[in-house]
Amino acid sequence: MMSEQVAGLIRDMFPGIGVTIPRERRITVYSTADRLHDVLRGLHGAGVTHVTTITCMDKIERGMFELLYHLWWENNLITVRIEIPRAIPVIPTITTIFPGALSYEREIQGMFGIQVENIPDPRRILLSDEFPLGVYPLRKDYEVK
Amino acid sequence: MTGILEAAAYLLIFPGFLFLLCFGLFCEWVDRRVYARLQNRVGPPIFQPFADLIKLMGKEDIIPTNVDRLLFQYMPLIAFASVMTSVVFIPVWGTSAILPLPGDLVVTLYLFSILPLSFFVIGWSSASLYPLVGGFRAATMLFGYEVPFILTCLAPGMLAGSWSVTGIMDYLAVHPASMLVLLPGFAVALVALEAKLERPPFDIPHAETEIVGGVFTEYSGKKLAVMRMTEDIGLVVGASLLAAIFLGGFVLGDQTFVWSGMDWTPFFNFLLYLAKALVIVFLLAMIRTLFARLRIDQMLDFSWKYLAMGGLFQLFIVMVYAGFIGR
Amino acid sequence: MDLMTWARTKSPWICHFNTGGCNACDIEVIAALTPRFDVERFGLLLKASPRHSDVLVVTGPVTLQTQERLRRVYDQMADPKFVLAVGVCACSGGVYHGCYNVRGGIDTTIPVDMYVGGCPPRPSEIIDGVIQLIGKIPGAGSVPDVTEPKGGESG
Amino acid sequence: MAEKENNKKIIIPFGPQHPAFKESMRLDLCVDGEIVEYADIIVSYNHRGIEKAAEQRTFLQNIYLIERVCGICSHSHTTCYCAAVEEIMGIEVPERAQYIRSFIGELERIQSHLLWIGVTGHELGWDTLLMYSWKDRERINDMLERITGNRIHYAMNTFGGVRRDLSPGDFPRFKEDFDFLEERTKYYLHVIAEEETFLKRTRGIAFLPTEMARRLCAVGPTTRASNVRIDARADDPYAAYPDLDFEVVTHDSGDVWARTYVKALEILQSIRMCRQVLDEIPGGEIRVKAPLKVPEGEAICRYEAPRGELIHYVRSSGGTMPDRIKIRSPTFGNWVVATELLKGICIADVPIVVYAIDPCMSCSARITVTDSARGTVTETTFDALRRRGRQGKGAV
Repeated sequence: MMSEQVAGLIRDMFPGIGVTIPRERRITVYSTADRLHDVLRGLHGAGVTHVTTITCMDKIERGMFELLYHLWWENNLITVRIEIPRAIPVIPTITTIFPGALSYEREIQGMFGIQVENIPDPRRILLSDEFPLGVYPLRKDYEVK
Repeated sequence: MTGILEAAAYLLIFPGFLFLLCFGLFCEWVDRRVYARLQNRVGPPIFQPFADLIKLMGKEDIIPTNVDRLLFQYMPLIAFASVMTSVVFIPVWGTSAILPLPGDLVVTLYLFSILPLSFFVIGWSSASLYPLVGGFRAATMLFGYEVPFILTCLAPGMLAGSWSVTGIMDYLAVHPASMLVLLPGFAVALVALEAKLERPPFDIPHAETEIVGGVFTEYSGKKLAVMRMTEDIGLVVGASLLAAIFLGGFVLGDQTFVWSGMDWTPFFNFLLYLAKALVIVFLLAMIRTLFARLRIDQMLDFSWKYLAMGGLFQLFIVMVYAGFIGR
Repeated sequence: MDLMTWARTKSPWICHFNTGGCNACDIEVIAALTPRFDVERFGLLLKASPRHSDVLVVTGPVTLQTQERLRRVYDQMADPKFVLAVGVCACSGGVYHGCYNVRGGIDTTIPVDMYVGGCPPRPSEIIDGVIQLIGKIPGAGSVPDVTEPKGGESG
Repeated sequence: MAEKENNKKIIIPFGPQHPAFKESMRLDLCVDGEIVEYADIIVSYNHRGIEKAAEQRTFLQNIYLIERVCGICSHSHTTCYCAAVEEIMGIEVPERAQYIRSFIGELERIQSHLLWIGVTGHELGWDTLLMYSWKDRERINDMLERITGNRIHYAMNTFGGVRRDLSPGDFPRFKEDFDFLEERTKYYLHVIAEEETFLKRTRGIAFLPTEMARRLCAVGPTTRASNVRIDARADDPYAAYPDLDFEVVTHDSGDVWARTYVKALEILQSIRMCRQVLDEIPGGEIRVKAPLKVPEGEAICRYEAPRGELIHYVRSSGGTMPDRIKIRSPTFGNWVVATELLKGICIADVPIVVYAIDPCMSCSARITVTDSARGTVTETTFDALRRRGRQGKGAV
């Protein structure tokens, strides 16, 4: 399906949501943290199954974490963008909708210190046991010794 | 006095310790070389097994802490001894062994089955995880190949009407045609021997990719050298046993080669024996190259469905042949 | 050169451990076993357990997590044992030098006998590394002469 | 799932130093007799913190670093990364460079699949297959070495195109190599389909139904073997793939055997594409000048690596150093699938099942996946061994 059709579909699924098409086969959906769950549930209902990954960025100058949920559907890469304040970094888990996203959430939890509510397995992912707890290497304020 | 010296010479030098040691190393080289050549590789030089043995002798001998000390250390020697003694009953030159007893086929089969049991005991006694799993597998595999191996090895005995290897060879020497009757049994015995020596595709207790070192993970130094030696000699003894009872017909009667006053037949019989043993080692190396490793349940399945049936079929043919056509 | 030293130079068994590298060197170590290079000509065997082997071939920089395991694998090996660091990462941390989870080269954890540089080193360079390592065995004297495979580099 | 008494089971650790996995990864299997209850894959041994390191290097230096994320699919990583940065810069890569990128990408896929078929044989205790397929793989290594100068890590890509050109003088020789490889791959297809012991060990093992493959977001040949048609080269074409025609290979039986079969067929497709590149490659120069400073912006690029869908997200804030680089490697997506597949199989099949998704630890280097229905597990291998498993033979 062409990007315009998919964008149109998303617009009428969620009235008043920001949808742009930066390039062919790429769609960006601007949402907020609390609407995230029903946006993803709506998309899941429409047939999206494949979560490609979750990217997280530390916007230290604006004091925000920016999260991008990349989904693949009908030859289009849909990116759902949300921003959460750096002070209270809490997001809902999406493993209830996409079980495959468990590993990405755990990576964010380990790397950025974002608390994912009721994540099935809270263990730290890829940092080794010797790595100090409470230190989040991918944050901008962590400088490598 | 000379009797004792002669017996000592038989036991220690010729068909005994020294000869088996060298022939074992040579067979291991043949096995590894054929395996490599079949894989377009050059393969190891001829002195390789000897170098491996000497190097292992020189390495540090680690005994892990919570190991059953007695069994862990002396089991290799027991296995080594049991495999060595069974050569006494196997004729190496001509049709008579060093110590022909009326029932030495059964004794040889018994002595030869101590080797797989020792794998289990070693795995059990070296109290770490991988050898333990390897030991369980060695034990469960025992039920797979033991029955077919014994069935097919007893068939020549029934045919020849005597339970001694020497007797079987005498009979086969007289009726070489009856070796054709034993062909299916020979094939089944070959596969069962491959399983008994735990070589691929039946090397489940040593499965490198699943349980690291398998039964010998904790071994190093001298114990490992002795176990490798045991496996080599096991290969030699197995091959000579099958050569004796299945291919016994290829042997020259006495006095066929008298040359300048000396009776050369034992020497040529010995060469024939070497040729037969090497053919069997070659066949075992072929089996090793061509098949992937079976899982433990598939192995049991295979051995009961095909090997055991093959053994029974062989016995049936021998009975029919011996009964109707008559000895 | 007495019998024991001769045996040690003729049958160096290797055990491979990747401490976090990019598996290019691991592929070249295994490629050395395959028909074109075939290290079994020199008596090299890839053994599964460190107890059975003499040469520990290590690839990749030492990451935080593997440091302890590397030391444990090294302790399990029976004497006389040698360590061959294959690849720039094993020698000095390579391109990952300075990453927060990388400790550096292998020599930060265990004593190394022979370094093979290259990213990744070709199988023939790894074989040359092992041959040089054999030369370092006490009493081995000069590097054993390795006859060129007949007919040059057969395809 | 009811809380299991840990001491009833043995926990067998595979690795981190284990002959089955060429790379360091630990697999804790909770085993009931010979049957695996659940598996816990710990891959943090391989984590080097590449994303943090990438933020301290300039864009150009990062090409050198990102190529070393993984040895077997190094070209995939650099192509994906360069495509993303070129999209931010808005420069147009010349047609000939696109063709060369696809050509090297397909060569890399062929050598990766041949490597995988060989090591699969090794996992099954059948070293002859390893020796045969790696011997043929040397032909590909020679070809790559002739074009790029190195057997692995080819350093072909840079911003705006490729660094070395294909010389037409070699084309006849390449065609000869491709004919040889096609014939050999057909031989492997025959072996895979006929050899009895191989079939016994791979048929029906670790069956992945289509629905589960979709639900767990599996990628690459693993999911294509379960009839899920996801292939970045077809759905989201990049480099020269819009002009190359090929079919996406899928199979429906979804077991370890099907993954082997799909990979072998994919080699044939890759050979077909390489031949098309050799016939239709346009002339022209191979590189366009690219500015050192990357304008502000972000881009995400999808690439079909040998193991599956590879994602590079690059964000630049207008300097010479990137603001954020996110690498999502194919194996990363398949770990959840591997854990699901490991349940209920016996120990002997564990290496082949884990290896069937063609794990590339250095790529994934990132995740620990565990059975989501279970709480934390403390690794008590030795104590668990004391109170040994079901046979109840008493403590050792």
